[in-house]
Amino acid sequence: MIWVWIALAPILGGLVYGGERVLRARMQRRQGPPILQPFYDMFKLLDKRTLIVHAPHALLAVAHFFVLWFSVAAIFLGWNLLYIIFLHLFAQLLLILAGYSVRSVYSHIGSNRELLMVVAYEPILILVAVGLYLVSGSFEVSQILKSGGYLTQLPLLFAALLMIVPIKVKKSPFDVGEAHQEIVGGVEIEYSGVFYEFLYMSRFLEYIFIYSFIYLFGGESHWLGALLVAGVFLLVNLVDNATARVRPAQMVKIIYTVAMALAVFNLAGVLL
Amino acid sequence: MFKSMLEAFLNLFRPIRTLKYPAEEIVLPSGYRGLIEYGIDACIFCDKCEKVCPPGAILFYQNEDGTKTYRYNPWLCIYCGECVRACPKPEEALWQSETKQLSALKEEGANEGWFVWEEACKQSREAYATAKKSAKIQNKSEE
Amino acid sequence: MRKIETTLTTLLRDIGAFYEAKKWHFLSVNGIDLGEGKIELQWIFSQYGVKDEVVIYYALSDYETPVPSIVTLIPSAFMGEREIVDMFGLSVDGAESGLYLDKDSLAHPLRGES
Amino acid sequence: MKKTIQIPLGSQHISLLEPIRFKFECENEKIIGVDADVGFVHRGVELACTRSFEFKQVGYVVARVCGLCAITHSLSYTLAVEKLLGYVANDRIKYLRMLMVELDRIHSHMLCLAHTAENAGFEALFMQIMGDRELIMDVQEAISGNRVQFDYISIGGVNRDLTPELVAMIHKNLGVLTSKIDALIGLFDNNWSLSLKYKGVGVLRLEDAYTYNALGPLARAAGLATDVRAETSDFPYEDIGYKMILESSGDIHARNFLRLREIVNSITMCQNIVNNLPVGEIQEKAKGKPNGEAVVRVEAPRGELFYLVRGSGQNMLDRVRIKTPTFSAIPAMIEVFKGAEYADAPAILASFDPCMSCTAK
Repeated sequence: MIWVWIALAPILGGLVYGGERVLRARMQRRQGPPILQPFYDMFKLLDKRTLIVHAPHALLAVAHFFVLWFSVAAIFLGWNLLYIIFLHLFAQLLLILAGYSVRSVYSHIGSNRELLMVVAYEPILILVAVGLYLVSGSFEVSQILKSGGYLTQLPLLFAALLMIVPIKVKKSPFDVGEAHQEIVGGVEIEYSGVFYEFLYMSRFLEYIFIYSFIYLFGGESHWLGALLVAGVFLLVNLVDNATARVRPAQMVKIIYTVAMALAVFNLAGVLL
Repeated sequence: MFKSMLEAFLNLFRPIRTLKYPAEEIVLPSGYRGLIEYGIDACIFCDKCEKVCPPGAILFYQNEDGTKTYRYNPWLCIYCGECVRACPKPEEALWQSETKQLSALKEEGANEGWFVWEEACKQSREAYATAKKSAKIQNKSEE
Repeated sequence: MRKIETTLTTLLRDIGAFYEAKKWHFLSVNGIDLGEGKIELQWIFSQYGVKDEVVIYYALSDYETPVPSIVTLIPSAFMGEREIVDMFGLSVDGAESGLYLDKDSLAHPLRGES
Repeated sequence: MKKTIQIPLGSQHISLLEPIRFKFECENEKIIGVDADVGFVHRGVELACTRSFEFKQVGYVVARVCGLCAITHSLSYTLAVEKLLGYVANDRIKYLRMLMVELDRIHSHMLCLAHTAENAGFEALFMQIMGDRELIMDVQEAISGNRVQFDYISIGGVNRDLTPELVAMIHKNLGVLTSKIDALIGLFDNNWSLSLKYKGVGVLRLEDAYTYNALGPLARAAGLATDVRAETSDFPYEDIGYKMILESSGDIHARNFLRLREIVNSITMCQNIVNNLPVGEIQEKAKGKPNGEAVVRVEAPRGELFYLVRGSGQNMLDRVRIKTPTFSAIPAMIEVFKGAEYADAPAILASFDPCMSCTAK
């Protein structure tokens, strides 16, 4: 059964992404696309002629997708949270490498910014893992889901996690890595056709990845987890529709001063 | 920022503002500047509309017997209404309706067909002028 | 509108004596083809805060004579100068061609038909 | 190794509506040199005006220079020709022309605000302003019968008159818009992320504004008091409540704020025009052929629009010189970009409200 879920993970992510597009359109009082639009887009991308810059560049996108899928699978299988975070970091590095491997200026700037994003959110993710460990006594996802009470003991850490969700799902105010109006999608710019589709699907997986961290805070209660995910989903979209994009340097500054302080303060509270 | 967030949340329950244009027709406001329409019975063939038209969307074909045929290209027209204002008999010979012209199909030859027609009109005038001239000369020589 | 005649040789001196950045707004450089290879060049100014005060310095010239550049006096004049280089095929010191037309275009659209 | 990278912005770029190319010489993301290429959409309008069209038709040709400020183009040309014909329009015509120009200014400023918000990554605000802009577009469509190319002004008058229903509609829509603009003023002032993006970014200093001959909203946001509406006597702007609006800081925030306050001023002017409309004919005969030289300056939404028309008593004109606002603003633009972050470049660019189809004409 769990393998079916793992296999369906990109499709699930696609539905979340499609639903988000509808939600965002409604928040802007637009008609918006149908909920299945991401899949229509994928079929369209399949029809396109494949143009690649060079083979490693194209393969890195594929590798990025599969490593990301693997890390999402690891969450579903209930593995060690630290493994999952570092697997995800590895996937991210593959993408950054792909960005640097071509000569496009936009791609290079995109990679620079992806690196800054990794620098910004990765410590918080680790701290979240440490916080969950301190409360539940284990890094295993399956063990974490067996105990509860995270929200009451780690409220500030949860707030810190909330702050990095927009970075991961590329939403305002922290959508610097994509930044359409500035660098036209960043690392994505040199991809087309099938290989772009892998990047497109890895975006769906990012949704699953980051929202499953939110879900962990629900602990043993599935209802609480689902409620948290739904609430955060709505909140992230509301913030997206109420803010402009900040500069990359400002993003790192905000995360390091506010989110880091919240997380460390909370952990110190739990330890003492 | 929180105000905008509240606004975005409330927008979820408000009606959407975009139009489903190709699926549903747009309601044109009254007084829309639409197609130029022509009434052949009232026309006195003064050619004023042809002369003032900025893009040259009205042309008259000169028939050999001296009459003229009106022709109008709705895809070249800019709907400014200069021709109607220039017309000595507006509302009878030439008037602006409120109907909207649809896009041209390839078969309708909005460009190529019109170029051919322009050339034909020009030639018809030249032919008519030379015919008239030669007729005059003939008349004179007969006298 | 006031029109003041000048010549290409005295242009820099005249405009240098006339132009004050805080008083005059430089509008544009303009050329008007007069036919038979002649051209009238105009430098147009307006005054800040005064009604209907437009001053045009004009000089009569032909297409072969190089036109002095006033960029040293008015830095923003380079756009107008590049435009007349393109449209009339004049030569202005320091102004490149290729603003509207191709860099190596031989056409000078606003030059007379002669 | 080369220390700088060259980042192109355009000629096709998501943040630009129109083809213009900037080449930014950047150190990391900091811009140190700028090169602009504007001639992608050159259509030869100036030439067409003197070779292909008679002077009565040129008004409709120059309106096609630009979609947004079509009305100011045809107005400037018409004024110039009327000066050459020795014709002075009556008050009703003047008022109706002013009404259209001010409505045009409102919607153009709103487009610029929306575009600036979009380039700062604030999509929802873009949608909101564009949605509100429809109020003005509807009014203009109802007055002129067309949505974009109004073709409202012709030599000797205007083409349509106001009806009582239209007056009611203008009052209703302007009333709704006033409250929306008030909300926007609060939003632009208080939103945390917008102030990060706008305040102190893309500053044009007053000295630079003088040196590089900045004009229109760009100059007024830097504190340079220049407005063609106050510098010409073609229209009785003082009678309908015109105020010159100035800001001092010269950054993107000041430009946005200036535009918002100008919209408020324009709404008041439109209401005054509609309330105090003089009686008279809307079309009069202007006879003769243009002879001589006339210059006309009109304050377009983006700044000063300049027309020089020379005729020699024939149907064809000798010269129509069009100097568009963006064309003169480019030297100042280039100056502002130097020293800015590339991440801010799209927002700075949008805050100038550049109109490339005007510039290349």
